Amino acid sequence: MGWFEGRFEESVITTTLEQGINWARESSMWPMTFGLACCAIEMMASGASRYDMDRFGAGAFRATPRQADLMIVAGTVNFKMASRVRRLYNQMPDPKFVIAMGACTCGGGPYYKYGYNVVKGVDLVVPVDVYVPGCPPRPEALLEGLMRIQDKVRGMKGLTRGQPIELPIPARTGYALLPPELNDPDPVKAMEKQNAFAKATKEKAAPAKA
Amino acid sequence: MTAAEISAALEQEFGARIKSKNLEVLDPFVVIEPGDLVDVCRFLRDNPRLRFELLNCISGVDYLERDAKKAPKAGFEPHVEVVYHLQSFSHKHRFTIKIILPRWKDGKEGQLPEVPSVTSVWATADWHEREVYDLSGVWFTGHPDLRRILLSEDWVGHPLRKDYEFPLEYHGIRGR
Amino acid sequence: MPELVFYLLIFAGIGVFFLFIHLMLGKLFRPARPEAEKLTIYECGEPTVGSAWIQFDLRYYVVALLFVIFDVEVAFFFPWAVVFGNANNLARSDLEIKDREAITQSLTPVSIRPTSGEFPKEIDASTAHSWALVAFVDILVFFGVLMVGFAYLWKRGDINWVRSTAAERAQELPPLTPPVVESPGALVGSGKS
Amino acid sequence: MATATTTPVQDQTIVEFDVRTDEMLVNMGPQHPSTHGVLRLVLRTDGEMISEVTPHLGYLHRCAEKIGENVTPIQFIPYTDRMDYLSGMNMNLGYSLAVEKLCGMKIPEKAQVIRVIIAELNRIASHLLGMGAYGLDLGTFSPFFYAFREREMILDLFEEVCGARLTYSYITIGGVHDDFPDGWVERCGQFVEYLKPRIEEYHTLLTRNHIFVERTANLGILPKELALSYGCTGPMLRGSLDREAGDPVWDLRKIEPYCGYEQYDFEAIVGPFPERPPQTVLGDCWHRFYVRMREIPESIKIIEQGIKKYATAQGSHRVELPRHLPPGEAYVETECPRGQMGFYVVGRPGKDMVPLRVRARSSSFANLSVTNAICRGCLIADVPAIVGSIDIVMGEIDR
Repeated sequence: MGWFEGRFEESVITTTLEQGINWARESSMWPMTFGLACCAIEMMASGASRYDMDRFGAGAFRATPRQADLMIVAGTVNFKMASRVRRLYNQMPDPKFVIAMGACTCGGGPYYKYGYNVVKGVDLVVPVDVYVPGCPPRPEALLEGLMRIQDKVRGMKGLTRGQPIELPIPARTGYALLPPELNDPDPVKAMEKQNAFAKATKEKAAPAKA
Repeated sequence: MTAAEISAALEQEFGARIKSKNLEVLDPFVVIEPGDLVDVCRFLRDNPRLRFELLNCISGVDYLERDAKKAPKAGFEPHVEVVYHLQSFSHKHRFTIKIILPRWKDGKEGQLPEVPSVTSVWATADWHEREVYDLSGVWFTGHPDLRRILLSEDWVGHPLRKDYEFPLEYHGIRGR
Repeated sequence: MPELVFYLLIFAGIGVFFLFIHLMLGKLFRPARPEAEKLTIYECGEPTVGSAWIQFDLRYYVVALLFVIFDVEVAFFFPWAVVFGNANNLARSDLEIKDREAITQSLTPVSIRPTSGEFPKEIDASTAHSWALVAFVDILVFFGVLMVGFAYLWKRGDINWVRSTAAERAQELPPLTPPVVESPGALVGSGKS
Repeated sequence: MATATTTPVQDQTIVEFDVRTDEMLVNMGPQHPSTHGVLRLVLRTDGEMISEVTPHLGYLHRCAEKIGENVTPIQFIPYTDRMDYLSGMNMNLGYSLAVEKLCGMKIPEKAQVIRVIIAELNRIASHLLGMGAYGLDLGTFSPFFYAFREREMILDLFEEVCGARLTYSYITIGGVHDDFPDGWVERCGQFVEYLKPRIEEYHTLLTRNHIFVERTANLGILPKELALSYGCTGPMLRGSLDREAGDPVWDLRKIEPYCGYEQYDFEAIVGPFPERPPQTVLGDCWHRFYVRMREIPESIKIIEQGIKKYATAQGSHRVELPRHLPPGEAYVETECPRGQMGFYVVGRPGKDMVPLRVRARSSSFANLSVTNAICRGCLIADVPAIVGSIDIVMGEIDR
């Protein structure tokens, strides 16, 4: 345990100090380059200029686990790779976090049924903090996962005795923004428009007779 | 050169050692004995009219119908085939060689059927044969370094065999 | 003399203090959980093959030596550059008298600094100009001598990696002689472990 | 123990001590910035010189061929995307052609034109990322951003066509999943116009950059016989061919045209290149990189002709699949950005839609097997340059 860790009671000084430390940790979350498969290309795309993870301070992809705080497991982990993933996780300094990026790492993904060699979810190997579903998840989804990690760091209590961390639950409206021609204030008419549109595209895509 | 000419050249060179040929199918092929695979391949590569310099792919195919009901009308009796797809760099024509093997060497479960290795003819056969050994379970005699290439060293069994059961766990990680 | 030593001590103390604070600050606040696996050697995720404590190649020492020589050479440039800069300032004719005196004061070493005023208080532009020229030629000679050494090394081939004639003779490596493998051992049924 | 032995030397002026030094095994292991995925290279090094490189594969083996034996061809299309995830469309195309050859299906002209346009766009995207990653291997960061700027535009075009950025499953058996949305063809034309002047930027950034040339010239030289013996294909082989020495122009789109490629006029890139820097040799890393960069303008030419042809193409974008897969087998190879990708599909004799065996011949698998032969004797820092020039994708190698 660190010298100051968990040694103080909750007080004005410790909370402000913790906020300062958490802010510093959260905005310099260095990921470890650990691209395994297709999700690695989406991770590179989110690191490149258009989606730019560097806005969150997470752009410095460190090659060694020694200098990394965040391990983004991007791609399918198979049995041969599992021991290496575990060893790399162990070699990362604390406090460390793991993002399971992609359906394969969250739960085996498309290789669940017939993948004799695939680990069905990387949480069998390393403790995972945030799961980012998708095959591959869009860069925006990975950035959303990064923000959830930052929420987790913001809630950490480093100095005072370990109170439970209340994680802010992101409010999801669940509404998709439809283009105006499909949208309609009256829900019934909107539903008809959308069904008509769906039927039209289905017929257009239908294959011709052989 | 068309497939008919190629198989004619082969028969003219090897005569009865060419077991059978099938030219009507999409990819005409010739079936030969495992014993004289290396001479046929060397002939195919070095003969000036054939010049098959490129060995594209070696595939191990396990013909087995698993559930007993369909087995009688499966249309083939259980065997393993090793298929060599060749292509000529100078004459731009293709050809296929097949080897029919019993599923297990002289019937004993676990004894892999054996095929002589063609690494002496094409260097690409080194990795392809290691993969066929690793996944389909065919032993290549004379191969310089026959180890598993895709699966881990301590893996048991050959997954592309039709009667392969998926492992329940591996080094403590839940398999199924 | 002790006054200078005193200044030196303060300067070093502040330097170490600032460095020490930043390094130790982290140690106080960050969680420290030294586990056994964490301290294993990192080699791209693999357990290390063989040990690193082996008889290293001599060429590493040769390259290190060359670096040290030319690093020290550059170290000699720094004090010369300070003096050369001041000399160039003095060589400018439009310099005010007050600045000229200050630069002359800083340039003349303490031991021969005149207690009374009879030594010329400031150096005029022309002597400073000729003086800067001399200093420049002087450093060129110093640099030239070392460049001759460097050229010799380069020609002799110590810079590029393979120098020892034995290694050059053994350029073509023996081809891989593959061991022939006999038939396999019995296998425990396919897949049924 | 180090024993000093004085060896007799011809000219007595130099006394040479040959201290016996040990060889060190260095792991360029699964987690390494410049192995383009999870490839592990064990380097046996004598000081800085490499005496042997043993690649270890299988860290991304995802049992694609076992899945191929249990799912119908339409269901297997998404798995072909995940083999070479940098050019998913070309993989779909390869597998679809194999199944169509087995079933004997005739594909309407419009579907063929759409397939050619999309496959060439994907080839450009794949080469761009190959160039960016190769710049990263050699230490320059800016080509990576230049490459991703254009690649994002291509991904936008693909997103309009099939909704996905990386794993499309757009080219299915019988044609393509859906026709182009209206206005897509104009946007594609505008993108191609925008891309043409950009290629000159890449050449100034990397191809004629002195440091890049110093790092890649005369390195990892692959003679033609060695390439053929190791089964290398694609830009890897074309980098070592010499048109003047009578080598055929080895590009499957030219030699065994599929999908209507014979109607497009483009040029397969084979050495020697008069504009090459003096210190480069035929078959070295620079030539492999340069072949890929020269293929981008050729793909642009094909896309432009494809756009013109699309306007007049008749037929639907997709034909129906037959009831079940006929018995028999088919082996089809297509020219993917990394080389010849072959699919060998064996149908079941009974009335069954699920194939008996699907075998994917990966081009990078053969290309990578030559690393040991060409990496021997180079320095440690040159290994990323050589592996980068082979441009491997681990999903395709481990399947």
